[in-house]
Amino acid sequence: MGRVGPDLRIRLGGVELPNPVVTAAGCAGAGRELDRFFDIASIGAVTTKSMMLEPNAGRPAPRMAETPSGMLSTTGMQGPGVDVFLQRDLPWLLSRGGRAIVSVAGTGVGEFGELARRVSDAEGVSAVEVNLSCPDPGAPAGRHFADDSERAAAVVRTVRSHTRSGLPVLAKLAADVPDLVALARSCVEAGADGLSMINTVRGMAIDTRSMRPAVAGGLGGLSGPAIRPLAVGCVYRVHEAVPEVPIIGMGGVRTGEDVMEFMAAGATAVAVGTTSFSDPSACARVLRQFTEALEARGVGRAADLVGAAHGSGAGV
Amino acid sequence: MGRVGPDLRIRLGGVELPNPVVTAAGCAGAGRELDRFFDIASIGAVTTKSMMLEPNAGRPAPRMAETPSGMLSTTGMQGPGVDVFLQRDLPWLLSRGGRAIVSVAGTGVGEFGELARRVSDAEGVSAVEVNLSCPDPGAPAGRHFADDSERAAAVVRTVRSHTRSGLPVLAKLAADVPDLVALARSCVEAGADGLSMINTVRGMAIDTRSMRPAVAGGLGGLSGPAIRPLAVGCVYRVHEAVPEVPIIGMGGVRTGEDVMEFMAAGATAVAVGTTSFSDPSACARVLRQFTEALEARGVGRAADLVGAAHGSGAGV
Amino acid sequence: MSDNGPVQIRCPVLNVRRVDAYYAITVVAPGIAERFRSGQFVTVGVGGDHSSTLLRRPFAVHDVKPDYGGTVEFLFSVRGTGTAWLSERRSRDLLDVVGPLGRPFPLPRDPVNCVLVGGGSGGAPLFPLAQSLRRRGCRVDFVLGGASADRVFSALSARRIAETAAFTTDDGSFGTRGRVTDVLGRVIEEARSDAVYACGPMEMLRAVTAVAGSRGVPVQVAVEETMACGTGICMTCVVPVVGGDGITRMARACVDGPVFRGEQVRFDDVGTIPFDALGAPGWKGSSAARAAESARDIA
Amino acid sequence: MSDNGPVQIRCPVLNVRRVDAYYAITVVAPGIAERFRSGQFVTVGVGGDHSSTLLRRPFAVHDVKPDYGGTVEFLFSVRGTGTAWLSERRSRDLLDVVGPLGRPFPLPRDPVNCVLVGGGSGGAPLFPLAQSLRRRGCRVDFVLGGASADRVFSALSARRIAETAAFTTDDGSFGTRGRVTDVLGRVIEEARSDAVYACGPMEMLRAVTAVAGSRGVPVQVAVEETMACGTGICMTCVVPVVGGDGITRMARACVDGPVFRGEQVRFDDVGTIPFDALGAPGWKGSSAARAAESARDIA
Ligand SMILES: Cc1cc2nc3c(=O)[nH]c(=O)nc-3n(C[C@H](O)[C@H](O)[C@H](O)COP(=O)(O)OP(=O)(O)OC[C@H]3O[C@@H](n4cnc5c(N)ncnc54)[C@H](O)[C@@H]3O)c2cc1C
Ligand SMILES: Cc1cc2nc3c(=O)[nH]c(=O)nc-3n(C[C@H](O)[C@H](O)[C@H](O)COP(=O)(O)OP(=O)(O)OC[C@H]3O[C@@H](n4cnc5c(N)ncnc54)[C@H](O)[C@@H]3O)c2cc1C
Ligand SMILES: Cc1cc2nc3c(=O)[nH]c(=O)nc-3n(C[C@H](O)[C@H](O)[C@H](O)COP(=O)(O)O)c2cc1C
Ligand SMILES: Cc1cc2nc3c(=O)[nH]c(=O)nc-3n(C[C@H](O)[C@H](O)[C@H](O)COP(=O)(O)O)c2cc1C
Ligand code: FES
Ligand code: FES
Repeated sequence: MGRVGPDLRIRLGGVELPNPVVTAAGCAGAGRELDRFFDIASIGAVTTKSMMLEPNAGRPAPRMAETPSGMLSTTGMQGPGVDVFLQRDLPWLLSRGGRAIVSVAGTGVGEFGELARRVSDAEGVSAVEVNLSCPDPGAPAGRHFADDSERAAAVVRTVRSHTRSGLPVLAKLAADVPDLVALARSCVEAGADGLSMINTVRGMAIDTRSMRPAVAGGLGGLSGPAIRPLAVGCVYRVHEAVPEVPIIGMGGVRTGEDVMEFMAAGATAVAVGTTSFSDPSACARVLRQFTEALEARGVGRAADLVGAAHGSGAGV
Repeated sequence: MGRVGPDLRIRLGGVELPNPVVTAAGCAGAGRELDRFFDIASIGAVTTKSMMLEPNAGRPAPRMAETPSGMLSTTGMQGPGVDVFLQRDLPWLLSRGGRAIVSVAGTGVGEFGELARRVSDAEGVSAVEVNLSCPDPGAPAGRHFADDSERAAAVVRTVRSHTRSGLPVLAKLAADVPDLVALARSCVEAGADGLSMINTVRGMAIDTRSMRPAVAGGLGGLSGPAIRPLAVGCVYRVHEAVPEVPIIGMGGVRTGEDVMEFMAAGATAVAVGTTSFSDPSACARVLRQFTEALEARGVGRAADLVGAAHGSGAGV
Repeated sequence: MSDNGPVQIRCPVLNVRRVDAYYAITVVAPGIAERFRSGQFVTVGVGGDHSSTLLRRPFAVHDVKPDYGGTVEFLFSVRGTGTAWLSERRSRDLLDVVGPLGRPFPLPRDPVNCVLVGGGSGGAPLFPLAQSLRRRGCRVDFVLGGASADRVFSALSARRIAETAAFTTDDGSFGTRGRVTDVLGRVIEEARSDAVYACGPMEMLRAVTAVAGSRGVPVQVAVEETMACGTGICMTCVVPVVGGDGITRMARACVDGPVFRGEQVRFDDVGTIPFDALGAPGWKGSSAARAAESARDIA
Repeated sequence: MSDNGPVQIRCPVLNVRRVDAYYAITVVAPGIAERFRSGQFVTVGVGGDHSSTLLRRPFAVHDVKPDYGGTVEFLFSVRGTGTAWLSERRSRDLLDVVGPLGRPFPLPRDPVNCVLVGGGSGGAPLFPLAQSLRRRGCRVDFVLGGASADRVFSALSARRIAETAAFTTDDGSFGTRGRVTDVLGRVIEEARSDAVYACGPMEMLRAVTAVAGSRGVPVQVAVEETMACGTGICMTCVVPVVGGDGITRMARACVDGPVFRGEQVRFDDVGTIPFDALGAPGWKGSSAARAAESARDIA
C-alpha cells in the first residue's frame, strides 16, 4: 500500500541487521525448526546454540523444570561440534536468506581461539558471540569465565585475535557475576565490539515428592519473564557505563513492549529466548508488535529508542 | 480431638520457635496489620521491618511496579526509628503473645552496634537480624555491606559484641553479591548464629508509556515467586558450605510446598514476604498447608526435613 | 485478631454489568458489607491461582446492599491486565476480596450542605457517601466530570440522590465543557456548601482543594496511589501529609488514608520526599517529635 | 517455512468430556487434522496470556475427524496445574495448539499382524494407529493396562476395533491383575504378531521391548519425556538412542521421536549420559563419525 513503516535497521559493531529482533543462543537451534513457523529470514538474526569444538552429549535428564514465570534448564551445551554446524546448519540458514550470529563455547582459552578461527573462515557469518558462561578449567568447580573479569578478557582477546576484522565479536555476559560493570569494561577493553546479556541465572528447584533437585546436577539456569527485571537492570547499568557499546538485551522477552523496554534501557538489539519454547512463532510476533508500537508512538527510527530511559532521575 | 500433629518446633541459634514459618523483614510491619487476618502468635515469629536509629522518610513514589510473578520495590526503609518501635510496636507484639525477630539497618558499622545495644536491652526479643543490604557509606555509591565480605563481617562482629549472649544474631544475605558462600562464611566467623536469605535482587522495569524507570530511583528490589529458584539455590549452596548453621530461607514462598522446598534445600525456618501483600492470611495458610504436607508424608518432625535434598547426585 | 477490621473472603460474583465505559461487579460478601463505611475500598486478587500478576487491585466500594446477607459493588474501567481479567468474570465465579480497607470519609455531626466532586471512576465512592449524608439530613450536591459523556459516572443516580448535579466533560459531549473545578466555585456558592468531598486523580484533588480552600470550605479527598498490599505493611503507597502537629509524614494511602483532609496533603510534593518530612534529610529530629511519634497509633 | 510441518493455531474447543479417569478435549483444528499421522502429538498452551506457567503441555492425538473441516481430540488425566486448567475449559474457549509434532509410527507395507500395547493414558495414540493399520488390512490386537479399571483406556473402542483385546490392572479391578507384559507374550503367540507398537511409561516400554525382543518381534515405542518446547530447539527432552550406525546419540524425544524402535532405546541408561554416547566423556570422536553426523538431517 506504499505506506512506509518505521526504519527498523540497527548496527551491531560493523554489521547492519534489518531489525533488532534476534534469537537467543540455545533457544532456536540454528533456525531450521523455527522456520517451520515463520520466515527465519524476516528477523534480525539467528543466534545459534553455543558451538563447541567437539561433539558434546550434554547433561543427563531431567534437564528442565518449570518455575513461576520461568524455567530452569541444564542442557550442558549438547551439540554436534562446530564443524558439523558449519557444514550442515550454517549453509542451510544462509540459503534461506537468514543471518547468523554464531555462539561459541570453549573448554579453555585456546579452544575459544580455534573456534573463532573456524567460524571466521566460514562464509556469511554476521557476528561471533562468545559464551562466557562456560566452566573455566583453571578455576574452582562451578566457576565460569564470566565470574572473573580477567579470565573473561583473556577469552575475548583470543577470540578477537582469531576473528577476521570486520566480523563483530560479542561477549555474552551473565547477571550473577561478582561485578557486571567491571566485566563489561574488561570485555570491551579486550576487543569486544558488543555485549550480549543476560545469560540464565543460576538457581534451583526441588521436587518435593522425591525431595531431590528437579534438574539433574542440582543447579540449573533460570530463564523467562521471571528474570526480565534483572536483565533490564543489567542492560541499564552497563549502557550507563559504556554507552557507546552496542548491547543485545535478553531475558524474558515476550512481547513487542518488552523490546521497547530493553531498548529504552540501552539495548540496540533484543533477543527472544525461552518464549520461543512456549510460542514457536514468538520472534515474528514480537517483531510485528514492536513495529506496531513504534508506529503507534510515531517513532520513525528504532535506533532512536536506544537508551531512552537514561537521563536525569533514572540514575541509580 | 486428641490427635497429635507433627512436631513443628525448630531451633534458631539458642532460641526455639514453635514452628518454622516467620514473616520476612519489611513485609509484615511489626505484625499489627496482619493480626487482623490471623493470630500473629500462631506463627514462628514476626521479623520486623528493618529499624534504623533515626526516623527515615524513605524513597519517593512510585515505590513499586508489578513484574511477571514478582514485584519491584524501593521503600528505602521508611520507618519511625528504633526507639519508637521499641516503645510502641514491640510491646504490642509481645502482649499479643507473638515473637519478634528484630531487623536492624545501620548507616555505618558503629550505628549497627548502637542499634544492637538498644534492641538487646529491650525485653522479649527472640533474635536480631542484621540487614546487610544497606548502603555502605565507605564504598562506591550503590554498594551494600553485603557486597564486601569483610565489611559485612565487620558489621556482624559489632552487632554480635553489642548483643547480649543468648540472643541470636542472624545475618541477612543477598543473592546478588560477588561470592555468596564466602560472605556466608565471613558472617559466621564474625559471630552470626544464623543466616537469613535472600533479600530482594536488584532489578529494573521501564514504563514504556513514559519511557522512564517504573520505580523512582531506577533500580528496585525484585521479590516474589519469580526469584524462588534463585533463593532455593542460594540456601542449597550455603547449607552445603556451612551445614551446621541455621538458615531462614525466603524468596517467593507462596505455599506449604514451598516451605518443604526451602527446608529440603537446607533452611531451618522459612519466611513469607511478598505473598503477604497479595494474601494477608498467607502466613497462617502456609503454616497450615505445611503441617498438612508433613502429615500426608508421615513426617513426624519438621526439623528432620532440613537439608533433605542434599546427598549424592544433588551436588553442583 | 480484631473483630471490626477488614476480612478476606472468597466471594461469589452475583453479576457483572456494563455501565457506560465501566464495568460494575457485585459480589456476595456479608462480612465486608456489614463493616463497610463510605470511602473505604476493597482489594481483589486477579488472574487466578497461577497468575503471573501477583498483586491485588484496589477498588472503591460503590454500593452495599443487604441482599443475600450483604453484597458489595465496585466499578472499574479496563486499564491493564487485572481489570481486563475482572471484566471477563461471570456470575458464580469466585473472587478473593479483602475489605473494607482504609479510613472512611468523616461524616458531619450536623445536617450541613455537602458538595461531592468526582472525576471519572473517582465518582464511585461518592454514592454511598451521598446516601449516608442524606440519612443524616445533609443537603447533597454533585459535581461529576470525565473525559467524555460515557466516563461521567452514574449521572442518573446523581440526579436522583442530589439536590443539584452538575456535569463536565473534557470534550464537551455532556454537561459543561471543561473541568469539575470550572463549575465547583459556582456550585459551592449556590448551594452554600459547608463541606466538599472529592475523589479522583491527584491533579483534580489538588485543584478542588484550592477552589474550596479559597472559599474557606473544608475538603476531604480520597486519593488513589499505587498500592502493593492495601493493608499497611508494604510502605509503597505513601503520600506526604502534614499532621495535626505540623509535621509532614510519608503517610500510607491505604491505612492512613485513602481519605485525608485536602489541605493536609502536600500536593505539590507528591512523588517526592519533602525536605522537611519526618526522617527526610532536612528533618531535624527532636526528642519531642519522637515522643509524639511513639504515642501515635498505627492503624 | 515449509508446508507439511506443524502449525500453530488458536482453535475453538468443541467439547470437553469425562471418560472414566480422563478428560477428552476436542478442538477444531483443520490445519493439524489434515497433517496428522498416528503417533504424533500436539502441545497446548495453558493458563492464558498472563499465566505463570509458561510451558506448553504435550498430548498424544487420540482421534482426528473430518467434522468442521477437521477436529483433533486428545485425552488427559489431571496431574498438575496445566491439566487442571485444561479440565476447566468449556466449548468455544480458545486453545493455543501446535501440531502435529514428532515422528509418526512407521506403518508396515504389508497386511501383517500387529499388537498395540498401552499403559494408562499411553493408550491414546494407539487408537488412530489401529485405524490406520486396519485400513491397510492388518490384524490388530490390543493389550491395555492401567492402575485400576477407570484408568484402562477406552476398553470398548479397543474391543470394537481389534481382533482381540486384553486388559490388565494393577489392582485386578478389570481384566487380568498385573502388568501388560504379563499377558503380552501369550497375545503375541496366539495372534502370531509380526509387530508390536507400545506407548506408556518408560518402565513399561522397557519391559514390552524385552518381551517382544525375546520373541524376535520388532517393537515401535512412543516415549513421554518432559518437554520444554516440543519443536526441537531446547534440547531438554533427550533419550539415549542407538542409531543405525551403532553410535548412541542423545536424541530429542520431540523431533527425533517420540516414536523409536524399541531395541534402539537404551532404557537402562535413560536419565544418564551413557559413557560411549556421541560427545560423552568416553566417546572417541573419529572423523568418520563426524562426517556421518554432518550428513544427517535434523528434522
Ligand atoms: C484506593 C483506590 C481505589 C480505587 N478505586 C477505583 C475504582 O473504584 N474504579 C476504578 O476503575 N479504579 C479504581 N482504582 C484504580 C484501580 O486500582 C486501577 O485501575 C487498577 O489497579 C488497574 O489494574 P490493571 O491490572 O488493570 O492495570 P495495570 O496497569 O496492569 O496494573 C499494574 C499495577 O499498577 C497498579 N495500578 C495501575 N493503575 C493504577 C491506578 N490508577 N491506581 C492505583 N494503582 C494502579 C495496579 O494495581 C497493579 O499493581 C482505585 C485505586 C485505589 C488506590
Ligand atoms: C509426547 C507426549 C505425549 C503425551 N501424551 C499424553 C496424553 O495423551 N495424555 C496424558 O494424560 N498425558 C500425556 N502426556 C503427559 C502430559 O504431557 C503431562 O501429564 C502434562 O504435561 C502434565 O502437565 P501438568 O501441568 O498437569 O503437570 P505439572 O506437574 O504441573 O507440570 C510441570 C511440568 O512438567 C511437565 N510434565 C509433568 N508430567 C509430565 C509427564 N508425565 N510427561 C511429560 N511432561 C510432564 C509438564 O509438561 C510441565 O512442563 C504426554 C507427554 C508427552 C511428552
Ligand atoms: C534451554 C536453554 C539453552 C540455552 N543455551 C545457551 C547457549 O548454548 N549459549 C548461551 O550463550 N546461552 C544459552 N542460553 C541462554 C539464553 O541465550 C538467554 O541468554 C537466557 O535464556 C535469557 O533469555 P530468555 O529469558 O529469553 O530465555 C540457553 C537458555 C536456555 C533456556
Ligand atoms: C516492600 C519490601 C520491603 C522490604 N523491606 C525489607 C527490610 O526492611 N529489611 C530486609 O532485610 N528485607 C526487606 N525486604 C526483603 C524481604 O524481607 C525478603 O528478603 C525478600 O522480599 C524476598 O522474599 P519474598 O520474595 O517472599 O518477598 C523487603 C521486601 C519488600 C518486597
Ligand atoms: S499499599 Fe502497602 S502500605 Fe499501603
Ligand atoms: S522438547 Fe525441546 S528439544 Fe524436545
